[in-house]
Amino acid sequence: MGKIFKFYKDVDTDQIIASQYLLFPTIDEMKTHTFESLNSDFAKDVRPGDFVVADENFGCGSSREQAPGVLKALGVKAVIAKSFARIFYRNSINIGMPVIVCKDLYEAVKDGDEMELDLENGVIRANGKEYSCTKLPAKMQEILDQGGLIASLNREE
Amino acid sequence: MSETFKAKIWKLDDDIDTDIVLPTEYLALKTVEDMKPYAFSPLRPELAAQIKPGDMIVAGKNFGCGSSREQAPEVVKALGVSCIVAQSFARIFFRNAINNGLLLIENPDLHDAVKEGDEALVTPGEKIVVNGKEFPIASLPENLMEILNAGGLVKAMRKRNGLD
Amino acid sequence: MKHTLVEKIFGNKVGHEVKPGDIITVPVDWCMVDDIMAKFCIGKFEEMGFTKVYDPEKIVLIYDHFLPSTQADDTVAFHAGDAFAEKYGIKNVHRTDGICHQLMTEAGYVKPGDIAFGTDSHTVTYGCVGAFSTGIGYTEMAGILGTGEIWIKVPETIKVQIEGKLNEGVTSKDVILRIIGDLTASGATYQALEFCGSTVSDMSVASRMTMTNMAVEAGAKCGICIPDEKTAEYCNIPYDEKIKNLCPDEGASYSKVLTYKAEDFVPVMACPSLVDNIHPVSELKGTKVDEVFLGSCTNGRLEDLQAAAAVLKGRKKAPHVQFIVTPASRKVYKEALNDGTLEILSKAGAIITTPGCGLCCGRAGGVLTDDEVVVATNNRNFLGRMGTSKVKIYLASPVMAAKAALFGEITE
Amino acid sequence: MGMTMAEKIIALAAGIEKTKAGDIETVTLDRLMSNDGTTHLTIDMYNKLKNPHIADVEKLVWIVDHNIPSDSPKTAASHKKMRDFAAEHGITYYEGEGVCHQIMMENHVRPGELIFGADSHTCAYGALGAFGTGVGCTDYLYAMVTGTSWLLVPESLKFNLHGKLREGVYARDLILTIIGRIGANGANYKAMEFCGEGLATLSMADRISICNLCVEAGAKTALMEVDDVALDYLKAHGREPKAIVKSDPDAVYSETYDIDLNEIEPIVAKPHFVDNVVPAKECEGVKIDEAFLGSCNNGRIEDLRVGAEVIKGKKVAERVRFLVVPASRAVYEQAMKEGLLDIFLDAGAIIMNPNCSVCWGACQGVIGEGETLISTGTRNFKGRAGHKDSFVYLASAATVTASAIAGKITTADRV
Repeated sequence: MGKIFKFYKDVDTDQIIASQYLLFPTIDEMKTHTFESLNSDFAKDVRPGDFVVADENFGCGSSREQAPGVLKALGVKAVIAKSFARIFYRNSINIGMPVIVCKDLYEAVKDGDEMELDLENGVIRANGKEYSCTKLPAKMQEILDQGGLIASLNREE
Repeated sequence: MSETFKAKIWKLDDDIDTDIVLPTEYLALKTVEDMKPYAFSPLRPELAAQIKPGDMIVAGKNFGCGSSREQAPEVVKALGVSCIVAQSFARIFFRNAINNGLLLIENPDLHDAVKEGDEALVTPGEKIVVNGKEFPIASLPENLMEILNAGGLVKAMRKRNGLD
Repeated sequence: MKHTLVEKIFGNKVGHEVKPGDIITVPVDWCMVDDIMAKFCIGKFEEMGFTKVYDPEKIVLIYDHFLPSTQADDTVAFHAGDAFAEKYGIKNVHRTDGICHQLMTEAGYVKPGDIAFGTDSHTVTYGCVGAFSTGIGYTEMAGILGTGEIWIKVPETIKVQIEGKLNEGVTSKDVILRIIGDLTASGATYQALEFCGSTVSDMSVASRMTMTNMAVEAGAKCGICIPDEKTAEYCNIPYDEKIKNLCPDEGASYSKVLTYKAEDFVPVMACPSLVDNIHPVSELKGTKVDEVFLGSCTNGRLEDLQAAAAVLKGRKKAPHVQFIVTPASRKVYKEALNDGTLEILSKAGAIITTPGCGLCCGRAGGVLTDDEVVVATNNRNFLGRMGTSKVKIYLASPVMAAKAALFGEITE
Repeated sequence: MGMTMAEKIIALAAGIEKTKAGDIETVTLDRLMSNDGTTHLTIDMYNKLKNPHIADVEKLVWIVDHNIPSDSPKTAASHKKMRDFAAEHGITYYEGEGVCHQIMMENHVRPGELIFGADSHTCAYGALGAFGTGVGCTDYLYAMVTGTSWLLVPESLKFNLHGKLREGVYARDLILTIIGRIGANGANYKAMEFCGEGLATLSMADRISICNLCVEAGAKTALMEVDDVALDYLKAHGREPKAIVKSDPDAVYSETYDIDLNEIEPIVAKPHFVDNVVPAKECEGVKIDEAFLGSCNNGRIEDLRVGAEVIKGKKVAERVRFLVVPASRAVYEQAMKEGLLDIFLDAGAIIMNPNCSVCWGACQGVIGEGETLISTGTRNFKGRAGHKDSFVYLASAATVTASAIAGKITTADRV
């Protein structure tokens, strides 16, 4: 079980991690500024295994991989949204962080609720109910299964 | 200003410039309290946390050279430093310190005679005693004592404007 | 009694003879407040309980350290300054025109014989037109804004006499660096530096500015040149008896006299991390350089840009060296644009930034990191001034800076 | 069944005859652009690989354009890492020469190429009939090491342009109108293809501006048919096409839009979304603190000419900071030659070195709490230009310049 941090629609990459932190040397130095403009306590409050839940078009905007990067570094287990912007989606899979499309969860939960993710069966359990998720395309599932794109690179060699 | 006080010595060398006392990037921080942790950071990043209220700084010549940033003496005062004894001070720093009520003492010999961590007994306008040795010190010109006694220039001006 | 130039300026203002050591109260002709200190100065002014400024016409607000703004809080200073100007009727506000010390004479404020104070240590620059000027903290500035006066200890004067013609490739920057090296960083503390002799007379006002600007690096209260016809022309005033009288008396007494022959000066640099750590360029050649900075209130004027352009014309900077050019003011930018200097520098690969303090104040304009080496034309090479404390800063003339950009290493 | 431009370029890069939307193809990249926004992280990952190598160093272009000149030691460290790596491996490297996409258009992009850029606005390259798309640094690293990547072949949206933009209306007004119509994720995963006789009336600068902004509708890429205007540009910059591809008459589109250019009017995108567009006149009178003319979207010579024309002989409002930032060194020097910089200087504008500037919200022109910026940049997200409680309006070069003069949002016909 993990806690839900709920955000709205069209959350852009500038809100996830603002420009002024992107050139910091490492993701670990950036992560304390995650969601700074929307919820300045997020980085402090989030625990490994927690979830981010959002409406449509999560991660729109720039190609900054730092956006999924800081979420993963803070231990966010997965982002669940009605839909994702494509670069964010691709970047998340590439670094091995599950991004789950689920049409019904957003309206059914509130900030602070607890949920459980069953990736294998594509099911989310929250507040005593089950919600089914859209399956990942096979290619992406494969990347995720091997722990991200770079892991695959190291194995291939 | 003539009461004797005891102070632990932090020792610095010659030419401690204002970029060392407080680097430019921290000048825009909202309050002097916010700036405190960065005092002396280019030279000794750990020093600001080590200085305790009542401690004193003993330095070589030309302390406070460089820019006119008044945050420099302010941040030293905010750390609780009771006084700075140096072989000489840069002039803008000197004025700024007095204007903020921070006691500065010039003495040519103290720096070479003490080590960091020594304890000193300071009697302003008279002498400093360290390790049983006495170092005479001069008192400040009258107009500066007036400002110091008023508690800094702001208070002196408030008085002039009939506010206090 | 015979007087030095500074003693004369003070004497004229207070209406009686003064001598070194006297503590006098002087009326202030010009107050310069820059953006980085504006907020603090205004706060103190109000805390002091003043309800009006002594003379809005004599106060000049200049935004230069925070331009361009690099952090979200930077523009707070502009709004604080604007509100203050509006409340007290201050019309002289330069929001995007360049570096304060360039503007105070260039825009026609400070004239020969004036007394000026500023909230920045390089306020000493205005001695280039034969004025007394010096830097103070914001609390004292707040006091002046309210009262129009300040107490000052009349300084002793060190006379620096230079005679003859400088060698090709040697500039006033090399001269002042050498003088600071000889005096040391505290050698002129509390004193005035009076620059005179035929070499100084031959210099443009811009070259003199480089010298007076750096007087503070020897600890001086002020640096001053004797105003002449060039000064009058620069200040757009008649060269009359009043100006002619602004010269030291024959037989005035000095705490020290330094005498130089112009031909003895060679290109030098101030090496890390003290302004008085002066070495001839010949000893430093071959030092690899990561960045070159041409600009600042010390050396960001047209003649400085032209000197660099003369070195770089038709050539390209070394690859992987950053060459940053920051003109000192809008006027300088425009002049360099119109006479082709900027084109030469751009074609050589320079990054030409907006006029302002730029890299010299370490908040923008090419800040560096550990183990990087920069050759810079500004006035300070203190530890951490342009980045981390492991950045190595060499201060040099525009000519030497341009050569370093061209070859990627310090070159004679 | 025919193929769209996007499908054809992917097939070409995959070395196959045919492909269709929804297929996943393995492609060989023609070019790989990366800038200082993420390259330091790419290098860190590269150095941790078991067997690090670069498939084809000739294809790599690295550009420092975001925080230049550097504003902090951390930025400088990231730049140094990039500079040293580029020098060591012989990677084509630009530092302080301008915004990456402008540099790519001037020097590298060729019609028919498939290009990955570690920057979302890489879709700009469609103006030259190239498939450019933004990726993160992991994708970039994979492509750098293997020379290949995988791509989901996108569906295409077709935009038929008819007629001609009226005087005082610009390409930027057009693309903002389109984004407003289809929404911020209206083209998510899709390619936006522009064609029709109206396209011929648009200059290269217009076309780059349009393609560049398509990512703000979520698009994977933007594409325009290569015509004489594009070929002339290519020739003037000394390059030949890789391939000129055209969509087949029977290609399949998920949606077709007909756009009458004559009907477009000056547009402003209000805070905090690019699709939050209204006619500029509805924002008339909003007080501004800063105005920005520049970026990969609107920092070309044509845009500076528009701004200069509006401001010639006039002054920037007293308390407004008007930043003019040419998109590249070539643009800067051209503006110098044409006397445009002189006009801006006289008006009181701040001319900056070519770089991303406040469009990217760090390093230069950052705005403070409660401040308002009107910008020709790409985004108006909350906090994009500085403080989280600040406001960004997007508009054309003409509207931005007019607003700088008035000190409040207004259009060029009113100053």
